[in-house]
Amino acid sequence: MTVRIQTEDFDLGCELISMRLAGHVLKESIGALVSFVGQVRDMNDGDAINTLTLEHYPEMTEKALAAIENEAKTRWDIIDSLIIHRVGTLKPQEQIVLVAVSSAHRGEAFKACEFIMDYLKTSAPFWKKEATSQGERWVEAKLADDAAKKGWESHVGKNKVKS
Amino acid sequence: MTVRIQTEDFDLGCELISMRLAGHVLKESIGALVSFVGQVRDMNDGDAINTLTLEHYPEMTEKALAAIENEAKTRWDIIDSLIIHRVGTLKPQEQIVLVAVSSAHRGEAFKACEFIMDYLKTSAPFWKKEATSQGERWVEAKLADDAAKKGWESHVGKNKVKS
Amino acid sequence: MNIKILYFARIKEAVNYSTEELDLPSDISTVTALKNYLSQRGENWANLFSGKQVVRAAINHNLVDDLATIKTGDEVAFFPPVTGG
Amino acid sequence: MNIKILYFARIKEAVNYSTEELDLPSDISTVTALKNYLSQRGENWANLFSGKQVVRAAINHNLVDDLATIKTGDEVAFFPPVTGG
Repeated sequence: MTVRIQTEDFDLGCELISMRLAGHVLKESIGALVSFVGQVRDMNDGDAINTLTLEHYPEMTEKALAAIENEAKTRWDIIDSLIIHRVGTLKPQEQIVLVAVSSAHRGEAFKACEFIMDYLKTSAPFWKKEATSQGERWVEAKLADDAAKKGWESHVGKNKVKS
Repeated sequence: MTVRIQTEDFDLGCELISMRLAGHVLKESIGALVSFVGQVRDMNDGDAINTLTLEHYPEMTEKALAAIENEAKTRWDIIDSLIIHRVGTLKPQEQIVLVAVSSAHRGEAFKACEFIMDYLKTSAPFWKKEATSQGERWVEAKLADDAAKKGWESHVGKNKVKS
Repeated sequence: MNIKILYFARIKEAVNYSTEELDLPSDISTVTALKNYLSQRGENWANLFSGKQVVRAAINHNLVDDLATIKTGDEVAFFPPVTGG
Repeated sequence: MNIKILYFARIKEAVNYSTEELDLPSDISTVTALKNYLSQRGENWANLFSGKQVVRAAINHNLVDDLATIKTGDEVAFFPPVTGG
């Protein structure tokens, strides 16, 4: 259960090897690792993106992300989770966020990873500003993200997903 | 849409960088990459695992996996997918399988990646034999895997998942 | 009652403040009351809190709704809907 | 009618065959008929196809059910439920 907020890029391969090794050291029998990487798109709403700048609320961000990880751990039998979120100014194709989850069986890791992303999108204090060919603009929150989060409120977790 | 069957290990980090670069070259605006890695557990059904040997039906395997990828591409707006499955004799903590999916938005990639894994588990001609402290034994197919596959039969794909 | 207020993203730009320390009258004890109090500062403030746009609030790093109580020493933050990930 | 048969995993071990070329009587034209035909080879074959365990079949690399038709030149495969991933 780790959270990192950083300006630097991250290496997915290294992070997953660390997660696999940590599981081994702790004698956890990891069978499945699901990971999500979000990257800066080069187009949004029809305009070419030059840069994407991420602002956040430092004292609140780590607390909010740790709370999301804890909620995921309560809902599903996962072994470990990792959230890395970058802040600052990024270019198209750069990585923004990594969420990785390990578990004994795949169903738990898939559900927990998607859950963490859906809650991160709607509960963690990050804001994106795009610099496009049309000028700068704040990215608007999406109704689809609220809907995705709402979908989990009625979702039954432990013992109800495939193993 | 790539399928590889191999005895050698794979490097998740390199594979995802390749997928991101390929998307860029093809002018596809990748925003999300979801990946699954399965690894050999050190315990199964209460016994310590010494090795896991994967047998397959070579002429059928690639065809079956490509058909699963095509079905995923029909159901969801994904940009690319990759399946790497190892065969031969593996030890605990070794990687068995990688499924990676790229898309513009995360919902599609999550669904397609889990779909591919659920179908791979039930439709691709691989068989596992465990060498345990109690001797050798073939791994039994799980009812939970059939149930996971059945779950997709009534699942509505395109335009029905969050973007 | 002394509080600290932080502003983020679009809201920080609208009011041209990122953070301030404030000595509030003691009857300003909810988020709604604080919004009304700040709205008296001028048109940009009044517009911001008029309800035309969504302004989320946090107290001491926890998301709260407008009925939440503010106590002395609290850190209050105002920001638009989040867009990370 | 000439066909090729492949056996995999537990089934390969049970019959001690991995592959064979076979000249089938022309009335053996479905998977069920082939299973019954092979069952005459002895107890281990009869046991295998008795229905006590699930035996899946593929023709020319496509999963099929027991009613599927076999034609000359086909590659038929018998294997247990798959357990990859």
